[in-house]
Amino acid sequence: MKISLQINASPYQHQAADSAWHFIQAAILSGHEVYRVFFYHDGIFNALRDARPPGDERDIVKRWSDLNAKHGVDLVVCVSSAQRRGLLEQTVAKKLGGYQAALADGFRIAGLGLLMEAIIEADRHITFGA
Amino acid sequence: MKISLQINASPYQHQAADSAWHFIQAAILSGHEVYRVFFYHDGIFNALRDARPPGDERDIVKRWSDLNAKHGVDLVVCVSSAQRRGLLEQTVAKKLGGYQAALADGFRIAGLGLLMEAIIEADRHITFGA
Amino acid sequence: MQEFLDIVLMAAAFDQRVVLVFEGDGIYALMKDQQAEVLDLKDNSLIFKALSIYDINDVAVEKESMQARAIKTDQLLIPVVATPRHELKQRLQSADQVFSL
Amino acid sequence: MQEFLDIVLMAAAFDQRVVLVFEGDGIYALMKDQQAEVLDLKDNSLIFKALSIYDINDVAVEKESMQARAIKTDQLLIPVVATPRHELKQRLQSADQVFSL
Amino acid sequence: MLYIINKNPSQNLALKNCVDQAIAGDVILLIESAVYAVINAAQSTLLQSLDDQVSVYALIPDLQARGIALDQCYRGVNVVDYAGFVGLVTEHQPVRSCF
Amino acid sequence: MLYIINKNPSQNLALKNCVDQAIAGDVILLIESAVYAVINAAQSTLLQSLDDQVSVYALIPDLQARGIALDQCYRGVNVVDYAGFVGLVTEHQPVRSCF
Repeated sequence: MKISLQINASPYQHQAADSAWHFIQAAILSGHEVYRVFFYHDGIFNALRDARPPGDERDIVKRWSDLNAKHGVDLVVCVSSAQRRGLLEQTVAKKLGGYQAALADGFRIAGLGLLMEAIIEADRHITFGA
Repeated sequence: MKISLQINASPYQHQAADSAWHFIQAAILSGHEVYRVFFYHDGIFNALRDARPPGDERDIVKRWSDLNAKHGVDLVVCVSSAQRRGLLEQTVAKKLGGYQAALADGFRIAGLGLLMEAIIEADRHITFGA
Repeated sequence: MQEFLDIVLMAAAFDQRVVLVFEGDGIYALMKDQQAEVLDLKDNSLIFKALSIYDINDVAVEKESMQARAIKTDQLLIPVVATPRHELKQRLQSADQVFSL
Repeated sequence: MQEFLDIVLMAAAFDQRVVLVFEGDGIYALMKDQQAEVLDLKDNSLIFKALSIYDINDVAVEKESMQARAIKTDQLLIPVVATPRHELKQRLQSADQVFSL
Repeated sequence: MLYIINKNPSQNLALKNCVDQAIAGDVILLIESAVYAVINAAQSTLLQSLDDQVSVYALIPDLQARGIALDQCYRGVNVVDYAGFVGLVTEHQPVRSCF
Repeated sequence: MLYIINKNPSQNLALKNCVDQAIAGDVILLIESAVYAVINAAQSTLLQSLDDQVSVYALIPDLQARGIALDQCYRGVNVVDYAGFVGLVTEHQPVRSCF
């Protein structure tokens, strides 16, 4: 089955990013396809390349990057949520070498259309939030 | 009276930053001193220099900057909350010209000690959260 | 709310059949005379009024929630159908996708 | 929780008199046998066990909340005093500063 | 003690927990979505159960932003603007934000 | 319909609202802090009021992380691990996250 997910909450302050990640691990193990993870609202803060949690804690951003590297899961950050919150104003992003330098490895930036596509294409769309 | 504030929630998704800002306006008008605003937890996302809300909406980050410019209110972003969430990893901050380039005008970065100082020095400490 | 409505409008733009259901205190989102400007907040009532432009005409409020709050449909921003809980439940049940706010 | 405890420890480091009060479901934070590692979450029980190192020895749980949940003090991570609601309320009332989580 | 509550009482129990605890002389200030508590038809039973010696305030701009007219408010509720909010904070100690 | 609830029922009414709505054939899955609902002494009255035809599941790792032993759970509750969570999602349509 094709499953897509939506993450609406920031990492660490809420368990949403953890729950979604564990869910995805189990879904992949069960042979399902994770079609896309769409980061919306404060969920976009899951994509900040420079997050540095204390050494004895899980690195949530890196988990997402690894998920893309190992399983090719499509990680999409909503551009309007991101601009509103200051994740990637173009002028600064350019200094850093474009959007991809503000986002951690494996994430890409796109509009709400990709959320709709995920909802329509996938058999299930599951939201994790605050 | 000396009043300090603490903001624990991200802007836009919660009303905390709005409520605190209106509270501060009234406090200053009533002749009180706003000793410090301490941004903690997801509250640190109030300080992102590059937030670009849609043109027909309030610019929450700019409001804070203006508050510092006009009234000298001390705006302190918690360094451990910020590092955990990816606001200012040093190597990237350096590329941009140090911490101050990641933070909007008027904000400074510091440790929890400044929260304690605010709590001890101020007559009242008011928390706004999610 | 603003970003939730963005999803609603986008779904309509993708020719999805959209049904908006207001239940519990969600009904308050439709109250007339919301003065968002006193707090300089975003005024969502304009979006609600524009829903029909986006071909979203199916807006339901839960009858029981209206009654519990003593709200009449003429106190709301837009024309809505007050629908009993069990009927709403059936409509939700038949949806492919349910988003909650 | 982690960042809330950081405030608690910092207050103690600033020689403030710290009283930790657990009421309602807050009591569950002190339950023994929390296996944070199954979800790879931060294990806060170590911090609770280390409170006395930071000279935080005043930890109270609300008696009524314990009774409502049928929890006994020996099911908790650390020694606590089960205190009736009205006494806790008096202690909070006399505090300079109250932080809630 | 001044309690500040910001969550809608039909979705969150912060107000209920606070009503259970409040004693004579305490003040409860409702802001943001908590102001829905004052609507007569809805949650007034919660506020009715309060001791007479506990006062309840609602923040006017939050009422206005939500389209709640003052004559829809439960009669036991006082209203304040932000200057009044500041006044309550300066008059009471300690202040507890139940967020 | 599969309802997914993640909030503690003593602080938030999401579970209560869902219990009020659920009909025969529906499934309620409790994750994160919502698993506190299964503790016998606490909120079992809420779950008791459910139709027999509505099943309730709690996520095992969330129980374990909170120190809730399986023998503390209300008897009407089933438990699943993340693989079971995925199973519930694939078996039901639509899925409603009540966050």
